[in-house]
Amino acid sequence: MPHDEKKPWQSLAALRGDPAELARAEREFAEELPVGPGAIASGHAHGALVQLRSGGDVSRRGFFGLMGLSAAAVGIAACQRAPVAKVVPYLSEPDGIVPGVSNWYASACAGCDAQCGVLLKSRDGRPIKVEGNPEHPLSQGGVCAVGQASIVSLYDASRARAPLERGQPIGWDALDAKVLAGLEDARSKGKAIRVVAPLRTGPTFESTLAQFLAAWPGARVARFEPSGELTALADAHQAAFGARAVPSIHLDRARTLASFACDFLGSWVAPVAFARQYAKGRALPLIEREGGKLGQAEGAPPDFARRHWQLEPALSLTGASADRRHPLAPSELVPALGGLVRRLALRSMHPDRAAIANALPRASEPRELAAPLDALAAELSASGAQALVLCGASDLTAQALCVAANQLLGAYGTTIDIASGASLPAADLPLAQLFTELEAGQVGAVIFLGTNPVYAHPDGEKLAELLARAPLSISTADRLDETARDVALLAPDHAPAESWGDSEARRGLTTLRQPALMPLFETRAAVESLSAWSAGKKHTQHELLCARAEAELYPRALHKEPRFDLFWTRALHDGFVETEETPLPASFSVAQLGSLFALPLATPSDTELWLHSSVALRDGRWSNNAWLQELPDPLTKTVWDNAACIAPARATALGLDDGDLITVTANGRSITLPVLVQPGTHPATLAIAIGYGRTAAGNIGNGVGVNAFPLLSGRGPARNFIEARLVKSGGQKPLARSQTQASLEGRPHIRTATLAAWSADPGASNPEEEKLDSLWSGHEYPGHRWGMAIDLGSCTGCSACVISCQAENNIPAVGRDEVSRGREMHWLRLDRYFAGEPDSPEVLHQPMLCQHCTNAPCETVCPVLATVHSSEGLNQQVYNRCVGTRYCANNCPPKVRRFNWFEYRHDDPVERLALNPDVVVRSRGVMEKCSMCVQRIQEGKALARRDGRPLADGEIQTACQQSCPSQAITFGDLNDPNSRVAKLTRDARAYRLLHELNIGPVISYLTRIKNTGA
Amino acid sequence: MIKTCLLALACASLAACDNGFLTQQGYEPAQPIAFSHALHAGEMKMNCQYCHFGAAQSRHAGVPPANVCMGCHKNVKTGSPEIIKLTQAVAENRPIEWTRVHRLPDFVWFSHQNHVAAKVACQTCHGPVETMARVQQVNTMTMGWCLECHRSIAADPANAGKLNPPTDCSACHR
Amino acid sequence: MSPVSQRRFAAQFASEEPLLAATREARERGFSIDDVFTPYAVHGLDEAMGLAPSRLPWVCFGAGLTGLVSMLSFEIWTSAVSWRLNVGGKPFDSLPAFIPVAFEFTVLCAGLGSVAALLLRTKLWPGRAPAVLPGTTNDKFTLVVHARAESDETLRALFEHHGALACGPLQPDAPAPAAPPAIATVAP
Amino acid sequence: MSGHTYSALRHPLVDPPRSLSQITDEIAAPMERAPSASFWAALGAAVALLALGAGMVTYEVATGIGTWGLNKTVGWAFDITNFVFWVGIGHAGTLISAILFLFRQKWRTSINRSAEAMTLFAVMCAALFPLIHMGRPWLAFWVFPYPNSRGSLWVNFRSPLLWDVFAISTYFTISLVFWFIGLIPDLATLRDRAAEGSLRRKIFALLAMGWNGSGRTWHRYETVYLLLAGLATPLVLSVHTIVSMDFATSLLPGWHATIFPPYFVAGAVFSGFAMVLTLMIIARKVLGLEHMITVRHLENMTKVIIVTGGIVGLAYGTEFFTAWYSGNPYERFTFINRAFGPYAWAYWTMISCNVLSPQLFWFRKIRTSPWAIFVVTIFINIGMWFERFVIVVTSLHRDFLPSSWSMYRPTVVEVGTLIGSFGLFFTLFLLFTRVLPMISIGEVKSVLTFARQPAGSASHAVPAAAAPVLEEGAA
Repeated sequence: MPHDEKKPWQSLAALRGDPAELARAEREFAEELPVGPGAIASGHAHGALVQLRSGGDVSRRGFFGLMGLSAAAVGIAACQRAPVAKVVPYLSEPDGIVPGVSNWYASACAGCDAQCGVLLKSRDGRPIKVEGNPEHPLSQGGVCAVGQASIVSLYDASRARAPLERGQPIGWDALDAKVLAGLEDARSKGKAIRVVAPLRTGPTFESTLAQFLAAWPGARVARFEPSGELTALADAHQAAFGARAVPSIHLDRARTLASFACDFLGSWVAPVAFARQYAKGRALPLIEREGGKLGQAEGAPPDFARRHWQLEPALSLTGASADRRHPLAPSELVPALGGLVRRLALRSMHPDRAAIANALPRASEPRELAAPLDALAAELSASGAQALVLCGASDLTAQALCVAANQLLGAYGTTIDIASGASLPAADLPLAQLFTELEAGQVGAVIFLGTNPVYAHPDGEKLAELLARAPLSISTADRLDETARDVALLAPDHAPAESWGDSEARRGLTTLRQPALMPLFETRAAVESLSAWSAGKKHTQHELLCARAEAELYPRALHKEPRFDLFWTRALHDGFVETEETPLPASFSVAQLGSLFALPLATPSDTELWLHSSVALRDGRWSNNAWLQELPDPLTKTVWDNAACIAPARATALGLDDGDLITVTANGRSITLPVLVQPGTHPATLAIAIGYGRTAAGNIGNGVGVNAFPLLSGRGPARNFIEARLVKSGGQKPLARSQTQASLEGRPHIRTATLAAWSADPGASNPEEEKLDSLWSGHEYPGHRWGMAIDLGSCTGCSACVISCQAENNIPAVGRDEVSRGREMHWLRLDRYFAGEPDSPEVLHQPMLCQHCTNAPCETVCPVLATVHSSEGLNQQVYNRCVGTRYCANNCPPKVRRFNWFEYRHDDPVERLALNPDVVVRSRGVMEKCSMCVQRIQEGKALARRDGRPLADGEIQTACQQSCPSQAITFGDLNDPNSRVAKLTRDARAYRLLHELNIGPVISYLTRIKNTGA
Repeated sequence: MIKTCLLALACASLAACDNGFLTQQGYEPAQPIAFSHALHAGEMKMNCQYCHFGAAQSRHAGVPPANVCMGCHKNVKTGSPEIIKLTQAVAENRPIEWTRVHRLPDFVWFSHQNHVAAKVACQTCHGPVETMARVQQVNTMTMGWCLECHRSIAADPANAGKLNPPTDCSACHR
Repeated sequence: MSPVSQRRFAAQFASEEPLLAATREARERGFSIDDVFTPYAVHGLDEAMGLAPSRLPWVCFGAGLTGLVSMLSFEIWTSAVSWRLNVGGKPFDSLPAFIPVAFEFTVLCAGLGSVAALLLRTKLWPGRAPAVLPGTTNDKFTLVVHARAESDETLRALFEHHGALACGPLQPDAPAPAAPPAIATVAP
Repeated sequence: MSGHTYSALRHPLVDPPRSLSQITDEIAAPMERAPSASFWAALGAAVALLALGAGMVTYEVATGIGTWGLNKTVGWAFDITNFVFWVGIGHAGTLISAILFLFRQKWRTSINRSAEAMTLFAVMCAALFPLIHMGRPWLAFWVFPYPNSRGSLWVNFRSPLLWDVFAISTYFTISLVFWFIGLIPDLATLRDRAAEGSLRRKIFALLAMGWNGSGRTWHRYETVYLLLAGLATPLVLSVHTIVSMDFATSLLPGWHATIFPPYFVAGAVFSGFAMVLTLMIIARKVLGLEHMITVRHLENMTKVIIVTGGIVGLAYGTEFFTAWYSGNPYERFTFINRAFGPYAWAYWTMISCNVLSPQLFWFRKIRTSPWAIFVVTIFINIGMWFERFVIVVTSLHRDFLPSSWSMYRPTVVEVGTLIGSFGLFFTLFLLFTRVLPMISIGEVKSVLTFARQPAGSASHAVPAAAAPVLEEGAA
């Protein structure tokens, strides 16, 4: 298998490891006495790692693993006394750390630019879990898959461990000396000093950058955003309002929502916050049903006018949730938007309606969209200010048209707001110009601040060559990535969880980042590097942050505190600060906006490339993350690869089938990748996810999929679509997919109804369960009876729960080959089905996990009692009793049991730090499955018992529930009739999977309600 | 055939372990520093949790950090050779590697906190530590041994409503 | 034993029919049959020898019953008394599910029990090596009766009438059943 | 009177007639003459296969079940298929030796010994698979209820897999005992043939346990033999019933069916007889026992095959009817998928081998030509393996939730293990033909006169008999 060397997750690789490694790999349990943290706390980062190896060979599984080799070995080995184990206590215990007790630190997620507020669960000094910060105004407790998985990126073995010069270790002082010398040299020679910074950073970062620029006159900053979506958005708003900012959006206020290829639930701007708003806006009242009688509605009645339209080239997570969805070609985006604006202008009373209408691009929308656009325009203008038009394309004209549409609707101020938007730094130097300067040899020094244009810029290859012409080139990447490989000096940045920082989520809301562990390696925060390279005294990141906070946040904070230190303590505890801010100065100017309409349009063609971010990998920043690579794409269910999605009709026309290799050519560049026949794709569209095909991401991400960025126009990623040519290049690359069957075969596992039908009968398409007879009387469950309810109406399929579960329960990633053999290990999976027309199908998502059946079929068949029921109604799986007959899995109707086919590796001393010490790491040959986070249940009960109080409803949250951005999952005690879960279970929408088998699941699903229909 | 015989041998010996013939009972390793519980906990009647303060708040009772010892031994018996080992370690900022006496298998989740909260005396499991110059594992610490206690306490009507130690698998195996 | 019973007279036959006839007649004439040695199970021989039906079936029944009862009670004890585990919502004492194992164990005990009884009762166990009459395990059928010296002639006449290959008295002290020298000497 | 019936309508079971001592000589001959080259060739081949299998098993145990083609949906495939297949093979042995004995079918005498041996070896092969299919086979002993330090944690007597453990081990023990009891008189015969003081004699003496052919011993011996036959008969039925319950008591469509017990038992007898025939036809040729394992024996067995084959065919039909009649969508889908889904090839292989090919036995010509029978039985063996494969895999790979549907493809390791099990089987069987009488000497003698005029007088009956007596007497 070619992947072995690259991916330790490749099952068989475990065997290839040398004996010592094997022995270590056998550790069943990552728990360490506080050696590591102790060492970390006393500043011996490496000491920690050395220590962590100890004990690897003392576990029982140490010999069980090797045992397979000879049965006799077992006999003898198993009866030895346990080898000597050491206990290494702290010398002096650091404040607030009690070995075995978790601490929680409020911080900011760095998964994407949304910068959600998170809580880092830190055990014995090492973060082991990312959870949402429920108090954070925007994310409100949700975290997406990327955020969850960032814990793996923190312990990524491929991170740079020290500053490097051309790959060779070099001390920080030496590095700083070289940098300063180089900068000085550049200044003296009058050569340019250039910085390539991310588009969206934080205030402190910006101010430090400003200091740097001040220190080096003539130095200029180029901003680089791989996907280009924020750039387009901000540019459009700058043109329209003169304010270069990301507007703050309130989906919950939008009654009519028109989204043009905008994947706001999946990857656009701030998916978690949007998902929360979206779910809030569409929440249905709870109506209990008992023996056909309906109870009182609990909660606000639904808004029947509320409808979400999605027009997009390829199926997106957002499109999957839409009430109405229409495929359109990428090149039709602008015409369609134009058509919409024209229609709105006719209906609008807006003073500038005429001006806008006249400025509109001439291209008229495709005929088949005329009718939908009429209807959409009607609904939008009916909703007026409570309507919202969004566009996800990083295309300036399209974004400008969106602004126009919202302006005509008067949406600004209600559903979308520029005044409270998060302002972005003014565009200083276009990246294109840096190229020319480099070519001309005018650049004396170029610094890449955590940007990786060599990979993510269409002309990255060219840049790689040009970099040689700069006397001084530096990168602050956290690893030797594509760009860092080609620069002279690597000044590795901390991982987010190791660093301080702040970010402006929206105007007046600052999210604070605080570290949860000492740096694992000899890295240094980028801001510290910047300040070190600026003139004057160098500051630590903490100093820089505090200084800014004291100067700017403290005076204007909403929560007044008598002293700054009190304020600061509170701020760090909360993880964010709200300040009184004057609204962004924003005045609408139609002229400026109109000028954008005039931009050249994409030429329609029969093959148009549509590049989009995938839910898991986004722009490829975290490609070296096995969890994200193995997270099945919510829509294609592929893992470890990106494919070219093509419409079924087109595929048959071209004689293409899943896995056939094609060569896509655009701008004279070609890539070869497998096709995937994906319903809901526009016939002219070829949809490819960006973020793949990294060459220097690390041992996991390298060579996974193909890099699509080079196909983009040379003008930089201002557009994410372009006409292309498609050639069947022959050959096959079978895709690894976690689910191959797309149709439900008419089975009632997922129930759906229209809002109209539901309002007529809350139990629509969900007949009440009839009582089934049983031979047995069953068992009593006094005390607690745990159960769960999953609202399919809220679930968007974003898969945050999958990764959350993986992080909480030490679930291994097994690699492409194993997944293609149908052996992925996820305890919680998201089933995805298509229904209806293949050109724009209805997409059904269903989180599938152990149903903890009351009459569990798996339990009856286990010969050794390795899976039995607990007194609280949980279906327990006892790994250390399991002999691995797999009978239970065969007899499990939803097939949610997972078998350890091999010894999966958990032996990397760094990667192992991510393991949760409260959950056993399973050995080869045993069955495992969802435990409903029993460790959390026990912990919650223990806490309540210690405080001598009854357990409160909602106090215990399962991992999946905690991170769910749309709060679709509810866990609790079914024995408590007033618990939320008990009520939901009695809801008229509630049904249980395969009830007719009389297995009695304790998990209820709630019918999915959509507002289709006229 | 031979494989089967070997397997039989293996099973036989494993079965033996199963039956608790071979446990760590009586394990009494030498420690880097000859610390005497008999002296501290016995003669001086120091509370167990004075040093093992983790027991009340964490799953681990924990071995006390060196600075806890130094709390007294900065001025008490500073001359004794054993104490000198300690002071040296602290001086060199070198953690002390104690040899672990009580060690449950990796797949067992045990919480000192829960047991302390339930007012289980340390001696119930660890034996009369206050009489031991060198700590020894006095109990088998097998699953059956744990269950015995859990069951008898649950069965005792005197504990009804106050204590109900779980006998669910997931109480210890998760 | 009385000296009478010790003196025995043997006759050897080449096939089962004459043997059966001779045995039957010998018994009718009031001779007591000591034993008959045959290469295979001759049907009707037991009746001819006047053997009572074996009591081994009772052993079989007893062993089986013990197996059944002990296994059933063991199953119920382990599942419903020793450690009550909720398995798949089934009652602790899921009697129907216990039947198969109980049945198998019944058969096992019954089978092993009766075989053990057989081996003990017939003194068959490794290491036993009683003298065997020549040809018995190949193609000879030998009848041995208790007889006084004076009845020798009667017997000889009787057996030769039935086509005995050879016959004659066995040595009183000969370890029964040992080859009578007579058989070797007498010509057919 | 002795229980023989003399009928002109009946065919002699031993043809042409033999004297008692000739029978002894002929049956003992293969053990006493040096093995032929063909024997060595056969044994070599068998051992080679066995070695292959051993290698595969070692690799699998050392590496993990992942070396097989199984996945999250298909948790069983070759492993349990082979298990059921071999258990089935085993059943014919018991059937022939026990049930035919109860029915006083005298023609069984010349085949029951090797049939029983086949049972033992087949059960050994079968038992191997539940063991190695475990993820942690080194903990297999956990399936036995023994007092332990876990307080005590017993076993789950509700699990059909545990029933299997007891069924298979009981079945093996009883078959072994039954077989050995049957051997004792023959062992005595061999003991007395062996040269005085030779090692051979010592060994047989030890095994024969002092058997001296006493009428009283025979009397009790027959009783116990009858008892064992009486016990083995329900046992063999229960064993395959329990094996079928592995599937029947689950709730998987395609497994959860009440007809499984009879269906499986019939299938077992069906496949077992096929295997007996396959072996017998080779053995009688190679060891020159045509006159004891006569064409008539073969013909009788083909008749059993027609009957059981018919039952199996009926069961296939019934399954489909039930699925349709129940109206259960999952059941219906499973069977449509079975016949027309991705594994249809396996299904139709099964049908053509198990339902169609036995119909050839309606023709006397085929019924009485050993080689034709041989070919058909080979097909039946294949078909019956596929029957189990179809039941196990096609039911699993597409069950309730379409999201978890998947395909199963066997790996080299699995195929190698299957081949290895045949290696084990044939190795043991070949060795058996060398060291023990593969036909029951005693029992064949007892049917020597079957369907023949009885000898007027002993001396005429066996003319050559007198001389050896003298020799023996002198000896």
